[in-house]
Amino acid sequence: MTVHDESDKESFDKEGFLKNIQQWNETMAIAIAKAENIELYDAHWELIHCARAYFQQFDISPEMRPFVKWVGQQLDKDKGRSIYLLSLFPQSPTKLISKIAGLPKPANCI
Amino acid sequence: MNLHIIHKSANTHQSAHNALHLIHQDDYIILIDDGIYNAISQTDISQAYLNTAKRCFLLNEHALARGIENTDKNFTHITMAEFVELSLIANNNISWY
Amino acid sequence: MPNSQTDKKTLAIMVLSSPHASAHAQTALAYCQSVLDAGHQIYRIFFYHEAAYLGNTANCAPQDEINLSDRWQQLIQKYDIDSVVCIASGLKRGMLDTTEAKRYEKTTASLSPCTELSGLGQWIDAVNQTDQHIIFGN
Amino acid sequence: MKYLYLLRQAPYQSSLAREALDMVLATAAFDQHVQLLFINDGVFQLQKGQQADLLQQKNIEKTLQAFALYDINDVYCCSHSLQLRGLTTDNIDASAQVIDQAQCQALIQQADKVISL
Repeated sequence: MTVHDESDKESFDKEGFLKNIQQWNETMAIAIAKAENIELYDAHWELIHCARAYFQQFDISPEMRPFVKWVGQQLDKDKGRSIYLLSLFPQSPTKLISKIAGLPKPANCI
Repeated sequence: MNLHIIHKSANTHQSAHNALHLIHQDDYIILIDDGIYNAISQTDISQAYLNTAKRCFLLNEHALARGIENTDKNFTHITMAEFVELSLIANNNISWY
Repeated sequence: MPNSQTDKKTLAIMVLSSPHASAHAQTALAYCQSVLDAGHQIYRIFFYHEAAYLGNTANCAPQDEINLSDRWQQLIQKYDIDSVVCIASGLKRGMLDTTEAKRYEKTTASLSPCTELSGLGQWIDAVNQTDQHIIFGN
Repeated sequence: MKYLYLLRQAPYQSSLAREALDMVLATAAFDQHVQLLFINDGVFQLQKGQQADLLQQKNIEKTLQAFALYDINDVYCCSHSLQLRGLTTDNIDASAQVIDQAQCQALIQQADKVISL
């Protein structure tokens, strides 16, 4: 499931990425996460805001290793581990977090 | 030995001059594309290359294509096949474009 | 690693120039042909930045001018060379394969099937695996 | 493998400076040892106070701040290039170490792979 319903077609592309990332808000984040079968708790929100801050700060999308380090610095050393990110955002954490946090769609570059 | 590959004319591109700063006394240079114009004899840039690099080459077919014959005799004219071999014996190829 | 039995070497090649912006894409092509003629091996060609356009199948050259994209694609096919158009460079410039065309909801796949879209990791791998690398600029 | 990138492009004239940085970050992400030498107009990438949003572009200065997260710690800047462009160490990012011609050449000599962009 990617597109949420008919009315969302304008806002989201076929893969469920926000077309215009300026439009992002927390309600949208909840909807995107739901489409990915993730219910957002505080621990998720913390990482979502962390990813948005990363993007703001460096003008690049988060990649696994530097982002893990960043999370460790910004939140808590114990959270700066890839296993922790994987437990909350399975399979491909930075891609999923970027999607939910309204960051640019990765170009599959790495 | 590093091979500095100079692609642009010093008359229009600073990169042709910039290379000089990083050319080590053991390095070679080769002029290709519009870099060929930098080999014309009695120009400041041709002398600067000859004074800086251990050996200076130019790609013969690129000189012929441009009708350039008045190159400084201290530049060795080589073929594309020889350029390939030169680039393969270098520690690194450093391109200036 | 260098092959000590022969003096044949492996190369990673990066091209940055589009077919028309400078002569460098043509020089690079002649260089590659010469590498192969000498019996050396091209491990991978990585088209980055403006060179993404060299993967284009849609350009039409007048009959009395060389079609550089075609020439590159012919060389790649003839020698079965591994070649990659950087996916980020390619997407920005409209070089899409069928998967990406679908993904971005575009009607045309303009990229030649003889090359593939992939990431910079393919370039780093190529530089790591080969005896030598060379960049043809823009 | 020790990579040395020669970063020669001014930040906003073409997309090459940005794409060069993408390559740098990818190299580091693949666990290679990365060294950077900002030289020629590339030193303008280190200029403080960039407001690239005025050009609707991504800010190179901001991206340089991510180097530490990628374990890129060997960042050098050519003193000659600064001097020719009327810049001093006060104008540029503090993480860059300013080095002279002999040191620039030595960097090249000791690198396994030199990539000139």
